Amino acid sequence: MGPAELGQYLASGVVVGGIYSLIGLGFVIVFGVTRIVNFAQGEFVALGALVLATLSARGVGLPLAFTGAVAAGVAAGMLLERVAVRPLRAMPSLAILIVTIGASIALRGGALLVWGTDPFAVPAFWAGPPLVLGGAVIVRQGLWVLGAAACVFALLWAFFTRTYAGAAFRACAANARGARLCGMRVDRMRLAAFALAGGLGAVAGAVIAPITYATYDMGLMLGLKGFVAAVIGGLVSPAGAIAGGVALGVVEALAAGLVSSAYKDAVAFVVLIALCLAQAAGWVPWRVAEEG
Amino acid sequence: MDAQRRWRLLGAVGLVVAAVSYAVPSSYVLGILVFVALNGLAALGLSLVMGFAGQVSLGQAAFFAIGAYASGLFSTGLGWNPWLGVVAAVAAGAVAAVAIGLPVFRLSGLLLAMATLGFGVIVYYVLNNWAAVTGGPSGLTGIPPLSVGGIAIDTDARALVLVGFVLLLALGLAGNLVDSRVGRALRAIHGSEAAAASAGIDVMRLKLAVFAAAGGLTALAGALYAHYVRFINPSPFGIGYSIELVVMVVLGGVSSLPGAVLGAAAVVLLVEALRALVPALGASHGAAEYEIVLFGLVLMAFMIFLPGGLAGGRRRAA
Amino acid sequence: MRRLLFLPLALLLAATLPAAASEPYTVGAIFSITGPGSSLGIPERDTARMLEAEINARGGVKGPDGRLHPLKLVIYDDASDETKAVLAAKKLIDEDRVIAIVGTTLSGTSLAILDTTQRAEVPVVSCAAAAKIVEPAAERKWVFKTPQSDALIVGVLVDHLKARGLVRVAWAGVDYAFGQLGWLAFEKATQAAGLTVVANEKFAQKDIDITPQLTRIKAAAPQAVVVWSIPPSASIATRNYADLGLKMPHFQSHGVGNKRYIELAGPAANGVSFPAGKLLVAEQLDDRDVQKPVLIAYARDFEAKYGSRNTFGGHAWDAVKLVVRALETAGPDRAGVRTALESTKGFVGITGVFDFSPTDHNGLDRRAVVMVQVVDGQWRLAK
Amino acid sequence: MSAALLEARGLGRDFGGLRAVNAVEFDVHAGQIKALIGPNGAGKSTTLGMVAGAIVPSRGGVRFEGRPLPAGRPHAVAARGIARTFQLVQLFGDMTVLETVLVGCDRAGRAGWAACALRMPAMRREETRLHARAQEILALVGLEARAALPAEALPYGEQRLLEVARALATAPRLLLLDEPGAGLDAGERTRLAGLVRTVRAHGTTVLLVDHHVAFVMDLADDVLVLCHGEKLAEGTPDVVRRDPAVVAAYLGEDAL
Repeated sequence: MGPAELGQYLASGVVVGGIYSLIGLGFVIVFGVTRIVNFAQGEFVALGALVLATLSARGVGLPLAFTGAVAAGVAAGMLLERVAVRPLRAMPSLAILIVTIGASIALRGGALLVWGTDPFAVPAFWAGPPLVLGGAVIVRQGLWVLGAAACVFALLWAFFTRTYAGAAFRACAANARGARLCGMRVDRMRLAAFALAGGLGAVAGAVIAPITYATYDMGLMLGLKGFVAAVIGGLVSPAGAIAGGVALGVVEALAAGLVSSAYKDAVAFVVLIALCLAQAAGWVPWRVAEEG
Repeated sequence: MDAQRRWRLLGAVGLVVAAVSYAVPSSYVLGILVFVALNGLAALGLSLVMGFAGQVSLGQAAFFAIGAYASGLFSTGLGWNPWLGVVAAVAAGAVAAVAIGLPVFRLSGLLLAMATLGFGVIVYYVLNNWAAVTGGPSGLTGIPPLSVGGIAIDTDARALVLVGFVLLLALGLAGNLVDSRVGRALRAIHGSEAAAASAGIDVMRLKLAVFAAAGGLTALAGALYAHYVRFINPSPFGIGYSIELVVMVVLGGVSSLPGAVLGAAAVVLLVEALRALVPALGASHGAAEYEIVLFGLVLMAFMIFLPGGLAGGRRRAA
Repeated sequence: MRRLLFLPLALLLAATLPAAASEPYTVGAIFSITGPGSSLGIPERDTARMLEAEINARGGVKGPDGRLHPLKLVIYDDASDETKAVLAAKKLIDEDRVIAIVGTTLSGTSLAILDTTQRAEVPVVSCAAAAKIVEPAAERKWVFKTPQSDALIVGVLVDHLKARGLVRVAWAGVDYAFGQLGWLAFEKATQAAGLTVVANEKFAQKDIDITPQLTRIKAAAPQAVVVWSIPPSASIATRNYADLGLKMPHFQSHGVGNKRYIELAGPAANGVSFPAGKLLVAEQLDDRDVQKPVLIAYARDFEAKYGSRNTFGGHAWDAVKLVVRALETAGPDRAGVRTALESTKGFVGITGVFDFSPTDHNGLDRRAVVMVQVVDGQWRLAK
Repeated sequence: MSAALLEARGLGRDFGGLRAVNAVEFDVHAGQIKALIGPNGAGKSTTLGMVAGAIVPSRGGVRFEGRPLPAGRPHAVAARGIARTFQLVQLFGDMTVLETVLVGCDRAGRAGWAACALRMPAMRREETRLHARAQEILALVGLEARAALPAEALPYGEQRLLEVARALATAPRLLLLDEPGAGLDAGERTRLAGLVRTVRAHGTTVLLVDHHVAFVMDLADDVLVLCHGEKLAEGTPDVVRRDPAVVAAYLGEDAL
């Protein structure tokens, strides 16, 4: 195997990893603030992609279609928090996990009724032949994915570390009861976290749609991969999710390229179980956050 | 309910099942009941995990698949007596459960749920890709039917009698267990692990044992499925089925053993009712589309409004 | 209101037709209208419904009693799920009392209902491809199928490769039954033809990037690449192929025989060739081809109602027509229909010309397959 | 004096950078009622947790009847004959009072999974025996009339007694009580003290943690005072009460 192939595996892995990172960030926001694993995160991704596909097929301009997709994601996130998560906030996190599983099935079914089973093509944001970087080919939309991941990360970082509201978010994550005692509106913050996660999922869906197409059932597998990315990064750290996503994408591409493509999709789950085991044995230098 | 009353009730249900299998000529109705019983058996296993070990397994379908493939492979590839295959299937399910449970039971509930989900996906990939052994995605044909005393269980009526008997026996034994010292210890763990441990109960070991029993039960259901349908392929045993099993258990009330069977019945009947109803309503969509939405909403609604499930238990999930 | 208007009209029609009062012939169908197989199942259902309406518009099926019987098609969705398919089959057999069953869509569901239908002795005409469904025919007495077997399709492809001197070939297949069975046939056919397979890669239907697999293939330096899948993964592979700048000839399977593939892959699809039934290029066929008028008529009717043609609908067309033909000779008798099906000779269908026999329940030969190339986003018959 | 029943040596536990307990050493002799006292955050409950096996010590260890106790394995500690109650009452969901005590009897049972599932005669005889035993223990703590009630329906004071009953059901040689008097009124506390003395009279040694100093001084034979995770003083209540360091630590607390 020559360096050209290795370069290509890395390039492909980084782009796919960028997709996982973006989705992983949504898990991190919700888990960070509420200690809930939101199984429906992947459905926000599908929603964003499908709304963008529909709007652009109707001739709506990209900026407006993108905004529409994100708005749909935000609305879905808020709806989920209001309808399903808030009534159960005093319940164990496993019960809420099951509710979000229910929500993900319902959302997927709703998307199926609206959009049907056919995949939709979405034109690339930036048309043209792929870029060649030291022998490795990167599609232009891949740069959008990476750019979106970087922007979202930068905005999150600025928000959490540079604003009062961000500090309040972090306080809420660390100790919801304490934050409430200090007069913070914890309920409102949980709602905001779900809204943010919904919007983030939709951003992810919108930027990846030209690469992956938009289908009603794209969310499940992408959501799981994004979750693994977030777990690799410790489940509460945006930077961790970014690194975790890229690492997962690269490992998958290398596994497919160097070992065998038959088990490529299993890699993420082997990594997930390995991480869980390593943590149980106390071998990991960083911890996956436990429920609060 | 005391043990005698329970067995009398199960016996009565058994007589009804036998009568139904004798009197009902429609293989469709009998087939539905067989699938209710098979799903009930699998859900019974999961309900032990959710209701008594206080954990959620999102990969329970993997044990169903392990049971189906173990029995299917032993009885076709190695030519074993199908019953030996069934025994091997139960053992394989239990061993797999211990193998995955031993390391992951030290995790918190959420990570454990996700780890079992990962396990389910991996088992699916192995069945799908290890074509030399499992037949790969196109599956395994020619699985022989079971036979009892020289009578092949190759009709729906006979299958119903056999699977119904196994299910009722499992319900009875599991009910006995829950009412005994072992069951008390399980309920204690569910209530407070720290207090249970302080009374000398080895929490980890007991949880593992429950997980193993659940794996064995679900694998048993898988093995019976394989000898009933006589063809297996990986596609029915994916994440979707794992989640369907969770739906059944939640519907029935997590800590209720008969509830798991009730939940299985509700899910199977709902699917069939939708199939009859949706075309009648003149909808252009397939029934399965409404079924998916309904499943999701029902799962949410039960968790939020009716955590005791159809059986109306007081305990809440997990 | 409308019903009131129709009633006298219908009565009038009934009086004029010779056999209006005769009992309907009930035929069942199981298609994957939802789930992973829905892109096949939906055109199958549409075609079956279209045929039902067409036949009944002519008064129905003319049975051996010389009377016209309305055709009643009971269609169930199996959601691409084996368990649901089994229950649907039982329901058709015991509740709806159908004379024969058309379907299922996928190989897995067809194999799953095998035990039920064989034991109930109900003739089945499957729309799924796997050869296992009908082989050995002596054991699979009651089952027939309309799609070409993989060996047939792959055989045409391999001959095409060999004729062009493309002897070093690479393979990438989707990781479910379609890809697996395709690979098994391809492995056998290439060995027989003396071609060398330099790479064998797998990918998942849900994969979002198949670049690593294609990079591996690129490194193996084949003279041609065969990708065996259906959209969307087939389209993603096609786009990745173009993006990587691979120049060797690119072949796909009959799984891309619908317009959606070209829509999704865009200009990257140009130049891709694949073996398929003749439907896609019906208009370009030689006028001497017996199938040509049948194909054009079906394509015209289907496209008028449901949009772009595809070979999957054709499988259902053949299956329903075959059953109807058998009903014409045997009437509402399951065993009779089976015998009639088995003795079908020279039936000109969409997929090919069918010649069933006690040892062959697929009944097609190589004439049923042509090589198609995508040129400027359109199908062209390859020479 | 004979060798101590329980010996804690060099016991320490850190939480992150915080030394919650450091170099604590003490003995508990058979037949004693020994108390651990100290202000909030002194490390009393952590120390008790380490003895009970619920908390793994960062340093040092505990020996019981001459052999080291397994660290971090509470059920194994229980199997050695050490039972405990909890600072915050820990009951089992929807169990009845009797069932709660029967859980304590678990170790006295021998029937395995198969015997239980099949309801073997030996298992049924054993159940009868365990029920009788649980009733006896309920009588000892004065809850026999409550046997059939859901445990969570009991008033708080009786829930504490029920925890003691569950612990006694394991037939311990050493009973650990974590803040047994917390949240009890004076009458209930007296009833509890009486129960502790009865338990001792039945031959069970008691190690208790409390911060209600008067209650402890009245009940205990021997007192260990912890402050900021370290041993401040140890001795009979009279000795401890006069210890200047203890007085200083408790400065402003009128109880002494």
